[in-house]
Amino acid sequence: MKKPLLEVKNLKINFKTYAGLVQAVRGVDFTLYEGETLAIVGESGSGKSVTSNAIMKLIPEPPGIYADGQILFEGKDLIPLSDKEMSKIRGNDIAMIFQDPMTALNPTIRVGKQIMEVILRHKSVPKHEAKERAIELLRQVGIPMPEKRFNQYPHEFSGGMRQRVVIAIALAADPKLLIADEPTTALDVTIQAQILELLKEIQKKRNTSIIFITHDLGVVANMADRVAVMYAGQIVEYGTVDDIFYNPKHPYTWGLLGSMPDLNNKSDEKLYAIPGSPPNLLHPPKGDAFAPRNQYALAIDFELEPPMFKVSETHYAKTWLLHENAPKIDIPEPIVRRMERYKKEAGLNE
Amino acid sequence: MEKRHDTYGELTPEMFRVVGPRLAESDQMPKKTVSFWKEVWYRFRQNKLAVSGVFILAIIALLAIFVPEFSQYSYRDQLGVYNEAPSKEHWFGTDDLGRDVFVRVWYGARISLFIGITAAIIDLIIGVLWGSISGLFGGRVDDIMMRIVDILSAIPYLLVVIILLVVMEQGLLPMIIALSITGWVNMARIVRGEVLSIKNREFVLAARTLGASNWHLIVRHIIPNALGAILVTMTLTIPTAIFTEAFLSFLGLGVNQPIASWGTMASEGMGGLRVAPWRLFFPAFFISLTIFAFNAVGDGLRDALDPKLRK
Amino acid sequence: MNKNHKILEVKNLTQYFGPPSNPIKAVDGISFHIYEGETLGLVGESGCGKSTTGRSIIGLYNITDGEVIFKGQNVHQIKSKKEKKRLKREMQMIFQDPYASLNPRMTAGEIIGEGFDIHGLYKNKQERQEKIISLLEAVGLNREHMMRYPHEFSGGQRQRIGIARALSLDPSFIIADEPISALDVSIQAQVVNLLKELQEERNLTYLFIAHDLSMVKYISDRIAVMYRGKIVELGEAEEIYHHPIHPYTKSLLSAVPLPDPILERRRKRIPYVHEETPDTAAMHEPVPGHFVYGTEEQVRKWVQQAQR
Amino acid sequence: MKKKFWLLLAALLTLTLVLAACGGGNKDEGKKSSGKKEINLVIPSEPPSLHPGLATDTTSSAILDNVFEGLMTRKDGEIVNALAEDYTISDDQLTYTFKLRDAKWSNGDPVTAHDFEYAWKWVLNPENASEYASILYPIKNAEAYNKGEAKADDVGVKAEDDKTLVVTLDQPTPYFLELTAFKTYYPVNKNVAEKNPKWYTEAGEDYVTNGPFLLDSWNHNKDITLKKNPDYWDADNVALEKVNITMVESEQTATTMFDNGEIDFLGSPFQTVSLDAIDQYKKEGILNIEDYAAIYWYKFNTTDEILKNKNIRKALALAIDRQGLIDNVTKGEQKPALGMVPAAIKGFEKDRGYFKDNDVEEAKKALEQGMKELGISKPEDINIKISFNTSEAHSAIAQFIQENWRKNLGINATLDNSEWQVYLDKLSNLDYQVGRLGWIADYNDAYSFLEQFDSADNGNNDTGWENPEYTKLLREANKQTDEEKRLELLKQAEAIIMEEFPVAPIYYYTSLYVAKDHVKNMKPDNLGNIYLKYVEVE
Amino acid sequence: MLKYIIKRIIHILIALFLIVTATFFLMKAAPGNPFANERDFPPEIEANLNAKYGLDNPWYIQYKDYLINTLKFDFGESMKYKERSTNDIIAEGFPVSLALGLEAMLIAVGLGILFGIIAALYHNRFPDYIATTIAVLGISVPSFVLAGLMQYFISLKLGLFPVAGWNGFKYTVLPALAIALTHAGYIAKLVRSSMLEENHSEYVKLARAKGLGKWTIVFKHTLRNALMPVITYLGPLTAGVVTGSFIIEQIFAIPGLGRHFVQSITNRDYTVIMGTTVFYAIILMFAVLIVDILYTIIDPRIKLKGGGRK
Repeated sequence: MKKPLLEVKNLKINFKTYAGLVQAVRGVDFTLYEGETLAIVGESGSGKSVTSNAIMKLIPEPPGIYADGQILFEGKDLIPLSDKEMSKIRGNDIAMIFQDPMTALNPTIRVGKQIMEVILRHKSVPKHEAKERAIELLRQVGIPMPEKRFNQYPHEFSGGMRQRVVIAIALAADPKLLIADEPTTALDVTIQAQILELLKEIQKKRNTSIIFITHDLGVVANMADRVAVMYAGQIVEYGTVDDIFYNPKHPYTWGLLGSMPDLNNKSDEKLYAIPGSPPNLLHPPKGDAFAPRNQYALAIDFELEPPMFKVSETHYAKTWLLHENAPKIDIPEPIVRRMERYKKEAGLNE
Repeated sequence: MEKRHDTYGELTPEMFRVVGPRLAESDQMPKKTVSFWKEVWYRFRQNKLAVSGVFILAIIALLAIFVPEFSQYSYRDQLGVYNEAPSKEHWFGTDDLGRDVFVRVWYGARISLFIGITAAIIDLIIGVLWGSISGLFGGRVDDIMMRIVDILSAIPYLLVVIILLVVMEQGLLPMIIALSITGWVNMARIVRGEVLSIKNREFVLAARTLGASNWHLIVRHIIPNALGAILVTMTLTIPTAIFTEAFLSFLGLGVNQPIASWGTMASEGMGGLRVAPWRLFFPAFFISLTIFAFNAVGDGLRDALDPKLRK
Repeated sequence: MNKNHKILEVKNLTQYFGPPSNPIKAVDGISFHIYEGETLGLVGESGCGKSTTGRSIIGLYNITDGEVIFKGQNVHQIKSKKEKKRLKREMQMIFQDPYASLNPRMTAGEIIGEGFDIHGLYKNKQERQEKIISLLEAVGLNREHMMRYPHEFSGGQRQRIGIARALSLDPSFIIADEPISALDVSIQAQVVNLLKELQEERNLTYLFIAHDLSMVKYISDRIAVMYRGKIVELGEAEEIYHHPIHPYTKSLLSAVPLPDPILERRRKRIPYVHEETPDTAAMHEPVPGHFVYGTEEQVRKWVQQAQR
Repeated sequence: MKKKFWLLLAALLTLTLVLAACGGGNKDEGKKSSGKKEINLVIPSEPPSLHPGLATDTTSSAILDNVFEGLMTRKDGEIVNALAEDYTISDDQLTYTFKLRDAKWSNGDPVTAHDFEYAWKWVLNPENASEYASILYPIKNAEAYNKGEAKADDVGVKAEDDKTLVVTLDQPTPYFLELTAFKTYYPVNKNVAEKNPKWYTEAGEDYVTNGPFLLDSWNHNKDITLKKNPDYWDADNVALEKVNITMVESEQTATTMFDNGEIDFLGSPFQTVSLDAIDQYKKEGILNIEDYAAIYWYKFNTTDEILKNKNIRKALALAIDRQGLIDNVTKGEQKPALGMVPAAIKGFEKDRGYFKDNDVEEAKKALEQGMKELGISKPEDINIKISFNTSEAHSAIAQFIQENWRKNLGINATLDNSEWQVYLDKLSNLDYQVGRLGWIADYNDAYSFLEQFDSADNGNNDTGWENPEYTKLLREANKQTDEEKRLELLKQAEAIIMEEFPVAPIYYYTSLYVAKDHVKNMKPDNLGNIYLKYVEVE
Repeated sequence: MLKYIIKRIIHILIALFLIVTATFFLMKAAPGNPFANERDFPPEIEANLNAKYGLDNPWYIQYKDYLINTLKFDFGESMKYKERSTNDIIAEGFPVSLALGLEAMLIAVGLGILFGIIAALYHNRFPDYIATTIAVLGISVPSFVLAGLMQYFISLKLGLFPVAGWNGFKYTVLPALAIALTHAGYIAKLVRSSMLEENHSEYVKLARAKGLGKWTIVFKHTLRNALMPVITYLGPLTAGVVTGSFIIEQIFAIPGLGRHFVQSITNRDYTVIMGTTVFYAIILMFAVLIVDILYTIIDPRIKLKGGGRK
């Protein structure tokens, strides 16, 4: 068994707003092991970004409140750390890649300097060496002519190139954990594919652990070792990538899988869509938060919050459907059909 | 990670029947409609400085309305007690002509606030029209209109004002004209900036695709959305006007005596600083207080309106 | 779909921005047509000119060159105000960002009813209200939503309001400019389903602009692939997907991530190296109904590669 | 990184402290001068011109009177010989012959009669457009030359030789000697002025003077320093070594500077004691008050619908509580003006008894009468606009009088405050009803106050009023060589004005000043001039 | 860039032409003339004066002369101050106003930025309230009141600085402060709000994610970007301040240019009005131009194109 690098235990984060307390993260548990990629998927507002920012302690207080839980990084809880102590960990042990490379870089500072900044902050090296390292990093993330690019401003880079710069910044101090918060959402598909390849390559080389936040199941399938599906501030299903894609147990996961057309969907068949809207976390619903949108909602769903049911050693899901008393409900047909089609396609290619 | 079922108490099989989604519940919204302005008001209330600004302004306005009406003296009565210190009889003392400073301060408040508010309203009207037309039409129209604005702001303001006040007979009207003649430029610039950012927002494009006329766009889309910025600018225009009035009074171009404005009172009081400091103190204090209050309110509004600070 | 009746014809549409001496060629002379009742998907990466195409067709920009013929009328040459207004009622648009496309100071009812004010329809209050409610219900909302402000809705609900607004004047042709790209996956499906339903009910024609190839493939009858201001490939959706000819289309298809780990692990991305197309390039039809842009030589080469 | 911030903060703090330290301790720099026969003064503005022939204003005079000297000068208000060692007057009082004493220009040249001739003719030369040329008009053909109707040679001023200057007048002018002490009559060094026509624009080699002081430096808009002129003929009697004059426009600032010891004297022409400072200095017991041959009056526009009526004018003139005004508003122990000529003028020291101050009863009677004549039934129907130029003092006086008229007569008066130039325009175009003006004598003679009303066309009249008898009396007085008779004629003329009230005299000015204890013998004379020649410092 | 500057200069010239025209006619419309005085002088002398200064020409000749003179930057002699050329008056007054103005700007910018940063960093906490209150106080006290109070308390009562005059550094402190405080208040407010805005931007989040400290982020990242609106404010402000503040120069008896703006008007000193107005307009417009150029230095995203600021 690999060593756990990060353990998040019962994390609860609230935001104070004028309308009341928003419970953005409502008790999240997960463990990340060295060298693996954990994907967190969910809709916007499901709490996935808040969770990742919480690990970096980047949530502004106020209005944010760390209401409960622990974030153990190499066994040490990060929550009680002061901003000063935390700043030694940020960028050094844990680094982050942001969603929008267009705004994440300071527009008025040369990219080289923005990379050097991290090296100088966390590694005691002289300036010229930091510069060499920064250029080397630019080369590693696949930026041509890094010496020239070093002295350019962010606006002189294309979106994909900027995201490479952001990745270079994240890698600059050789972090153990990389949090990628929807790093490709703002990019075109072809660029996205390049960035994903780059990240995988880096991980292979450096054995970095990655938390990958996304709402795109296609990206998850590409990147993840394990997957956590979040809904309404909670993890509702958790397992290896094969568990989630080939044996999904939570009706929300079904919905997510089903609502994505693939290139083989016939246009005359309707997509399997999740009806309704996500809940308002100002007043989280009683019981299972997903129940009001769940085609297979049970009576108990509206009364009691389900526990995490264990499906296998690696696979857990938070739905009453896994209770022994629950009726047996199969994975919806369109999803099953597609899984089969994929399997066939994969087999054909073999 | 695995929890024991019995913590949930009795789970009957009945509870495990499929009942299906409750979509109405999922699409349900909070009971009351939250309009934009309600939210703004909420955030505004959080800002103590801004709220106290509102209070101060309200009190000043009330005193300005009522004191001159119900006081036993009028602003012009010369009572024969010259440069008398504040006393029970004369709360703010008397001035060099033996007039009650208390009454004059509140009478002056009327004049100063009137000047400030009127100038601000004129600025508002011209500025909003100019800015929205310039911004919305763009191109050559915008170029010409903005050049005019540039030139207006490059002509020394004082020159225009002095010449205007010199040519016209002194009084409230020329004062207000003098304040508005270049005052609207700022408003026009701000409104134009807002329009430029609003006019390419998708909801304006949507209205265009519905066939909306420019006038419709200005009235229904642009002004309502620029209202925040306009309001903020206005709360800052009023004190600027009051301030400028004081400045012009100092140059001797203020309103006609014996009518009092805070500006004329303060600039006259300057001379009496050593013999009768109350003549300077009270009008100057209320100028400052009012400007302070307007600024606090304006800043409060700005913060309350700022979408970036919203959550 | 009525293959005999072209509802919209675009000929050599050109849209340049910036100074004439050094223009930004957003749309560089494209031609296509849309049949009545069909959905034409327009895909391409950001900045390729697909949104500009949509906005130029509906008349938000004054076009630099070319013709847009809608129901036999040249859109940009209509002078009379009345005709223009009539045209506006026939052609509508759904916008990308459900947050930016609704005026935050207006209620849902006001937003949907705005077209009525502009065109002087439903002067009777009662009638007007009923029409708004029927539109709300058509997009899966209800009468209670009428008095609500945009920020109270979720993203999906907002996009429904945007759709209701587009429907308010009973158009026959709708340009959907990336209507789902700002929405969550589960909501995307809802909206796409809704659009399809509405198309059937009302016999609508769509120009569906998107960068998400899988969704376009799903909703469109035909697909046009845009690249740097030009349409490089155009054909039946299935044809484009299964037998792409232009290397750019191939590259695009290869980059679409699929929700399947096994496939993903095996996926090979085909990089696209930009190839200059000389002035002699034109639309070719190597397979009937399947158009490719390039020189004769290029097209021949690509067809050969595709067949291999 | 925090360090940087604190560094910045510290830097700012130090800056503030350094600033404070620099300022501290040196406060009484001004006082130091007391040991060195030096005096610090302020004037309200840059002198518009330091050419004696071009200067028109008191600020320029304040400098010119101390760096130049004419044929005669003043001491304690009396005319005394200066450059003229001696003079003779012909019996018909038309020819003055001046003998010049040995005196030197500051460049060593002797001061000659030619310099006088040159200077006076320069003033009269129309090309030089001297605004004060008219003060030379008593000289024969001066007016004609100035108006381009005669040649320079025709002008009645001639240097017989280096030491003799003969002046021929048009008509007997009893105050001619007074005039020769006036700045426009000062000599100018002919050689220098002809070589450098712009000699008077800067201090320096070419600014050649003959007075008790030299113009040592002149920083425009900032300050002027005068140094004692060692070559001055009467240098032995000049006590001051150096005079520092700063230009300070604000009265309040000047007051504060005086209080702070930065200046040694405050009072016209070296800035004025502001209205509000009067109380303070009175309290401190250091305020000095001197007579001043100047008057503050309200002019009536006699072409106006209402004010054409002399009874109304009379009512208005009588219904002013002058003493109350002086006690409460102007506060400078001015004297209520009950005539046209200030008491500081020779022969007019006593009240001529034309009317009583604040005579409400008479005023009411006159009003009654006037209203009848005009067909007005109620005093409230009379609306009168008091015009004045922007100034706190004028405004306060106007407001006081406005109240007087309202209370005493029931007349509504409104105030019309205009900018100075606009105001002058209104006055000369008779576009006003009641307007304030002050009149300061250039020379100590009643004629200076009475002359302007000799005809409605006189540029200084501004009232539209004229009276043939008045004009005749003035003409006669001018021809009269007997001093007593002449005064009698002038008083008769004054009586006519005080019958018809084209003006309402308000008060005779006083000169107010404060001086530091170590400054002796510094006070304005009855024309408001201060000759630093006589000032001593202990 | 060069093309852009040329284009802007052409704009400035057009604006100058319009300003000269407007000023000329406004000036002529005002009643009074430079020679009017309490004491009237004979019409012949006035005619001589008018002839001497060319005021006897018809208005279009005068207008033409002014235009030509403006082109030659020769505004002629003052009509009030004999034989003093307008150029001399400007040349003597401007350095004084400039020195005072720069000192004031230094104080204003220093204090303003300091208070702005404090307020933004402690947003909605005690230091923010204090800093904001001080800033608004600075804005809300009229400068003539402030100047008078400073003279009274600091100079007279405490004896720290001289009351008025212009004879070295210590004379500059009070007037510079009197000018600076208002602007410091405005700058503090501007810095505060733009800092707050920048603090919400993604790049600040990234900077924090890099592990940079609070103050490093302020000095290396946000401040620089937050200063953009300050620079916009500073452009016209600098023009206004370095050309002198009438009130401050009058109260502190400073031989600067500021008084001439007002005095020349009250004196109807036509040549000086024209000279100072043109001078002011040029300084102002070039200040704005310089601000626009400065932008490109601070913010590399902005490229100057021929179109002017949008």
